[in-house]
Amino acid sequence: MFRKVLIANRGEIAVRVIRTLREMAISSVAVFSDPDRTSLHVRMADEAAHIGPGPSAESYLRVDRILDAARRHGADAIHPGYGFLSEDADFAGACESAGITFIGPSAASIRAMGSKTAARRTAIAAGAPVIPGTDHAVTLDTLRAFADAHGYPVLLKAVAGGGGKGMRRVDRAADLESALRDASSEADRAFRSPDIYVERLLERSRHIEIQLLGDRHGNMVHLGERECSIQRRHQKVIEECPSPLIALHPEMRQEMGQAAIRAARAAGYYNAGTVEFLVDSDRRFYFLEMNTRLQVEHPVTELVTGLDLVRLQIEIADGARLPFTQDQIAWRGAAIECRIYAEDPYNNFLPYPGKITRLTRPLGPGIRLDGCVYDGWTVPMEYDPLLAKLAVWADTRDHATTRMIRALREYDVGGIHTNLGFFRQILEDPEFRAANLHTGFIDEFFQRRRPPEPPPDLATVAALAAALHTATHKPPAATAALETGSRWQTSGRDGLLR
Amino acid sequence: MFRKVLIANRGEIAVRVIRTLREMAISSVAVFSDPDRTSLHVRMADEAAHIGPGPSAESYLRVDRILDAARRHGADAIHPGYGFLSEDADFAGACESAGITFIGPSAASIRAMGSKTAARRTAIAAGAPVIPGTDHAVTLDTLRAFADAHGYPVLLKAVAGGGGKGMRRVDRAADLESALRDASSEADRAFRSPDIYVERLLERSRHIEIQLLGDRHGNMVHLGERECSIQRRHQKVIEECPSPLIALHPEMRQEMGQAAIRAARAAGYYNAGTVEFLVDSDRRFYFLEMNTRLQVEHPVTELVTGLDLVRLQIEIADGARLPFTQDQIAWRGAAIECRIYAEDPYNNFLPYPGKITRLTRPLGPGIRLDGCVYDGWTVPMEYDPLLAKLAVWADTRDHATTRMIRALREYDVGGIHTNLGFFRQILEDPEFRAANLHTGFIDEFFQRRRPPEPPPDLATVAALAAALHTATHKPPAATAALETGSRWQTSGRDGLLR
Amino acid sequence: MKLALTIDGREDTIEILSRPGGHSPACRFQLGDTPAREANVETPEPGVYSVLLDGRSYDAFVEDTPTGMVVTIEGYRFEIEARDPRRWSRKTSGAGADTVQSILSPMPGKVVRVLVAAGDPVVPGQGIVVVEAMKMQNELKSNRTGLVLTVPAKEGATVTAGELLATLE
Amino acid sequence: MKLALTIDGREDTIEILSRPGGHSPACRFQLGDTPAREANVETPEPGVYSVLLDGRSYDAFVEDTPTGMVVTIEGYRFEIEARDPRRWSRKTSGAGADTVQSILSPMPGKVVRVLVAAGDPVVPGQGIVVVEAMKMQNELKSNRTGLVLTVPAKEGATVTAGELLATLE
Repeated sequence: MFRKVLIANRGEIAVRVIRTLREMAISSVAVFSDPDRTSLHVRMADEAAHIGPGPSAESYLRVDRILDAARRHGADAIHPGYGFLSEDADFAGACESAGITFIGPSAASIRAMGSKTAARRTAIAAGAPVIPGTDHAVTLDTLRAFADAHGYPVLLKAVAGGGGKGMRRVDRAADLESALRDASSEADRAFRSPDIYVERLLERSRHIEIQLLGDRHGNMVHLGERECSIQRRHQKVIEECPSPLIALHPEMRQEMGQAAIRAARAAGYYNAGTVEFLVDSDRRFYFLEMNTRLQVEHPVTELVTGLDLVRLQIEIADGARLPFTQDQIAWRGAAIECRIYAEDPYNNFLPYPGKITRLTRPLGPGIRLDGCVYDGWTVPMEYDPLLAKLAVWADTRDHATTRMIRALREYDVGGIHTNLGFFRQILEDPEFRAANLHTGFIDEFFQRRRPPEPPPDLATVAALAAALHTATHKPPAATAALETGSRWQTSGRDGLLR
Repeated sequence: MFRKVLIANRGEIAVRVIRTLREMAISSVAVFSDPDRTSLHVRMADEAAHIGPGPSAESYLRVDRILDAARRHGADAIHPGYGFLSEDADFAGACESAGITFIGPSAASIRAMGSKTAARRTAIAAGAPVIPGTDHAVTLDTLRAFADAHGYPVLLKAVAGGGGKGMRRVDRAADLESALRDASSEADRAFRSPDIYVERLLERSRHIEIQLLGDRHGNMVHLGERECSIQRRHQKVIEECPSPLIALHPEMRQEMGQAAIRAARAAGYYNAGTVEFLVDSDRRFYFLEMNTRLQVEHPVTELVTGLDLVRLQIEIADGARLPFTQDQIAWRGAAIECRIYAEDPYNNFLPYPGKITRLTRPLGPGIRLDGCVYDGWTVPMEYDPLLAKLAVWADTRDHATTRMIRALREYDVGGIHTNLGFFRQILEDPEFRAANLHTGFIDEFFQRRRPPEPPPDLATVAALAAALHTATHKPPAATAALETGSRWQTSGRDGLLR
Repeated sequence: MKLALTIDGREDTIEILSRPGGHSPACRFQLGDTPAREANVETPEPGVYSVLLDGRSYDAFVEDTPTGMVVTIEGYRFEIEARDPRRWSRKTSGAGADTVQSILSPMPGKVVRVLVAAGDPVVPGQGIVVVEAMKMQNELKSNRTGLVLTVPAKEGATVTAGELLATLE
Repeated sequence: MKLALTIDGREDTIEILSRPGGHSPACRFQLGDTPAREANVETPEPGVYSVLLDGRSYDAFVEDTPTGMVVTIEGYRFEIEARDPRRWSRKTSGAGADTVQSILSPMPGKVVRVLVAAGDPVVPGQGIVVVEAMKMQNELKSNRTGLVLTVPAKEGATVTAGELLATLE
C-alpha cells in the first residue's frame, strides 16, 4: 500500500481525502496557494507544500509544481479530487511517467470520455441510448440544420467541459447565431476550446447518474444511482440516493447500471467514475456524459451503500481487486445532500466570501458534514464558494427530508452569507416533498414560492435582540440613543460579550 | 400523534430527544435548573420551563414541578431520558394519573425490574440463566454463608440501583464486614436504600447487553447486542455493536435475544429496554439486570440497525404497533462509541468542570456526535461529567477503530480537561484491537501501558508555539523576558489574536 | 432606552423598560404601543441572545452589517436598523439622490476591469465596472444616458459588498 | 528573545531569532544549542498555531494554565512553563516547603465539608476537607502527624483546581 499520498486539490474534498488517508495510516501531503495557507486542508494534512499564488492557473493547475511537490515530499501517489486537474489526461499521464500513481482511471480512459462528443460516440458504440444531438462540434450551418430537423428548444454545450460553462438553451431560430457566439466564447474562456455541440433539449427531464467502480483486473460494478435534478444555472445543488423515481421503478437501477457499465467498459475504464443520464417523463434514459473522477455528491452513495469510495479508489489504484461483486452491493434507506455555498440567496445568489465570525453546526443522528470551514477562517474570493456538504441519512426519503430541515435549522454561519435558508424553503416545498423533480425545478419554484412566514413573535424577539445588541455594542447609528438613555447594568455580563 | 412532549432531563440526552421531536414535527419542552439556564437543551427546545435550583433533588428529581411544567405548557407526553426519574415507577404512574403519556414502559414493569433482586427472580422464573447470587438483600451472616459456599471473589451490589454505586468487590473473608458497611452506606446515599445483595464475581467476563423493543400490543423484538466491557469504576466508557465475540459466534445473538425477550415478557414489558448479561470465558451468559429506559449507548445500535430508537419509543407510546418483525431487523457494519467526559485522565480521572474556551469537533464520513456543549459554555459542576458521545460507524470493526482514532485526533476541547487522549491510547492498544475485551480490561491496561511516545519534532513545535504564545500573550512569568527582548511586529496579526 | 427600528423595511419602536444584567436575566420591554412584556434574556455566546418569552425559547443570532444588523432566529432572517427616534431619519440621504446613479459592488470581490473613465459619456446598459469573486464575473451597467462623474474603482483592487465603484449623472 | 522552558519536567531553552509578523510567516528559532531552524507560523484562531516545519504541518493548541501552558498537538499534550532565564527559577518556592503540607483542591468544585479547624492535631490519613464536583466526592487527607495551621476552605465555597484549602505542619 502507498506510504504517502499527495492531494492535488483544496477545500472540502482535500479534507475528505485526508480523513480517509489517516484512517488507512497513509501520510497525507496538502498543496496550497498563498490565500490557502491557513485553509483547513493545510492545517489537517501531515505535510504541506506551497505551490504558488492565488490564481489556479499559477498553482492548482500547475502540473509541474504539483509533481515537484510530490517528488520533494516522497509521495507514492496523487489523489486529484474533483475539478482542477482531476479530468486532465495529460496530468494523469505525467504522474505515471514520473512513477507516481494517479488515483483514478488511465489517461486513455480520460481522453476517451473527456471530450463530450467523443464520449457520445463511445456510448453509442456501446449501445447506450443518447439524446438526439451532434457527435462533433457544430458550425452555424450544421447547428441550424440540426435544429430544423429536431425542433426547438435545443441545448448548446461545450465539447471540452461541463459545469454549465458554455451551455445555452435556444428556443427559436432567430436566437441561434448569438447563442452560438456567446456559448463558444464562454467555452473558450473556461476550457481553452471554443467547440460547441448541440442536443435536443428534454424539458422536465430528470438528471440521474450511476456511480461506477472498477478495478484494474477487469471487474466493474455499479453502486446505484444519484438523482441530481435540483440544479441552478446547470449546477447541482441538492442530490439524493436513491432517486425517488427509481425507488418506484427499481428495475431501472439495473438497466441504467448495466448501460453505464457498458459505456465505461468501452473506454477501458477503471477506478471510480460516474455516468450521467437524463430521464424523460416516459422514463426513457439517455447518456449525457461521463465524469472520470470522484464526484462532489459521492457522500449520498456512501451513506446508502455503506462504502467508503475514497478508500476503494486508493485500494484500486494500488492494484487491489474489487472486494465485492454486484450482488453484494446493498442499498439501505435514503440520503440527501445540500451544497452549502458562500453566496447571497437574497441578492441573486452572488458569491459572498469573507471572514466567518460565528459557526454552529448541526450534529446528532443521521448527519454527515464534509466541510473546510472553521470559526475565524476567511473564505477566499479566489475559489469555488462551496463551504460544506451537509448530508443526512434516514430510513425513508420523508424522514431524511425532515432530518435535513432539522439540520438546516441548527446550522448557523455568521459573517458571510450562505444559501442555508434557501435550502430550507426548497425542502419544505410540497413539490419537492412529492418528489416531482426535474432540472427546471428551481426556476418553477421561484415562480410559485411565497416568502416564508415566520412564526408569530419571531419579529418581536428579533427586535428585542437587536435593541439589546445595539445598547451593548453601540454601533455609530445608535450612539446618540445610548448617550441620552441611562447606562446598562453590565456587571457580570461584560465577560460574556467580547 | 402527540403535539408536544416535555423532556424530563438535561444534557446530551435532552438534546438527542429534541432533535427527533423536531424531525417528527412535535413541539419540545425543556426543563431546567438555575445552572442550566444557558445549557444547550434549553436553547434548542421550542419551549422551556424553570423547575428549581441546581441540586437534582430540588429540580430534575421533583415529580411535582415537572408535572406542573408539563401541564402549564400543555405537553401530551413526557420523555424521561436516562438517569434522574427515568426508572422511577412512581413518576411513570404519576404521569399516567395526570393524563400525560409516559414514554417508556408501564409503572408495573418498572417495579418488576427496578429492584435488582426482584429482576433476578423475574429472570429466573422466565428461565434466563443468572449468576449464582442471593435473590434478596443480605445480612452479614447470609453474605458470609454465600461466600463460603461459592468462593471468592464475590461482588456486593445495591438492590435499588446501578451505575457502580454501592458496588464492592471482595476477595477474602476478612474484608466482608467493612465492604458490606461501605457498600450499604454508599447505596443509602445514592438510592435512599441501604439494601445490598451478593453475586459470585465472574473474572474476565464480558458485559454484553440486548436492546429490546416492544409495543403495547404484545409484539417484541430484539435489536441485537452491544458490548460494553470497557468499564472504569463499574461504569461503561466504550461501547460497540456488534460485540466482537458475537460477530464470531452469531448464534449467540439469537440465544441471548430470546432469553432477553422471555425475561422482559415476564415483566409485561413494552417500549425500549435493555437486558444486561455477563458472558464468561466459556461463552455462557448470565442475566445481570434490566434497564427499563433508553440507554446512554443506544447510538451504536442505531448506527448498525439504521433505526431511530427515540422515534420508535414515541410511536410506541402513542399506541403504534412495531413497524417490523424480528426477521426484518438487519445489522450492517460496526459502530463504536466513546463517552467524552469532563475529567482529568492525568489526575485519577477527577471531574473537571469549567468554561469551554475552544472547541473543534470531528466531522466527515461515519461520525456521529451527540453532545450538549458549545464554545463558551460553562460545564456546570452540579451534574454528570458527560459532555458528548462520539460514535463512529464503518464496514468493519477494524475500520471503525481507525476511524475513531482519526476522529479523536480531530477533536479538541479547550479550557477544561477531557478523557479524549485516554481513549486514543485504549483504541491503539493491541489487546483492544484484538478484541480481547473483559470488564477488567482497563485495570490491566493501566498496568501494561507505556506512556505514549510523541512523534519526533512534536516537542519542538510545542516549545515554539509556547514561546510565541508567551511573547504575544505576556503572562506574568514571562514579562521580564519580553521587556528585555525587542517588540514583535504585531501589525496584521493582532486581529487574529483576540 | 427607546429606539426606532426598521424591521425588514417596516417601521416600529422598542423601549427597554428594565434591562437584564447582574443577577437577573429579566428584561421588560414595549414594542410600539402594544402592552409591555417581560422576557428572560441571556448571552451564552457573543452576539447570541437566548430569549425566553411566554414560555417559548428562542436563540437569536445578531450580526452587525454596514447598514444595521441581521438577526437570525430558527433560520429566519430579519434585517434591522436601530436608531435614536429623536435624530433625523437616516433615509434622507441629501440632495442629488435622484440625479446621480451610484454603482455599488453587489458582493465582496476584486475589480477585474474598469470600462470607463471620469467624463466619458454613457448609455443605458453600458458596462461600467466588472467585479469578480469565486470565479463569477459581474458586469455593472449604467441605467441612463449621461456622463461618468467619478470612478473610485481601481483594477485589481479588493472591494467589499456595497462599496462605491463609480458615479454617473 | 530567549526563554527558559520546562517541557513535561525537562529543562530547555528556546531563542526566537526572527519572528513571524506582518507579511512574513517565517520564524527562525534555536532550541538549546541545536542548530537554528526555520518554521512558517500562522495563527488561524486565537491560541492556535499552524506551524510548517521541514515540510510537515502541525496544529498546536496553546492554553494558559495557572502554572504555565498546555500545548496539544495531534492529541499529544505537553505541559510547558516559560520564563526569562536571567530571573530566579520559580522552582525555589521559599523556606518551609518541606515542613508544611499544603492541601490543594485536585479539581474545580465545591467544598462540601471542612473536617478540621486551625490548631487541631492531625494524624496521617485523617480527612481534612471534602470537595465535590459532578456527583463525585473527594476527601483530602493529612500525610503527617502534626497541627492544622490554616483552613482557607469554607463549606459551600466554590474552588478552582489547585486552590489552597488548608495547611498542616
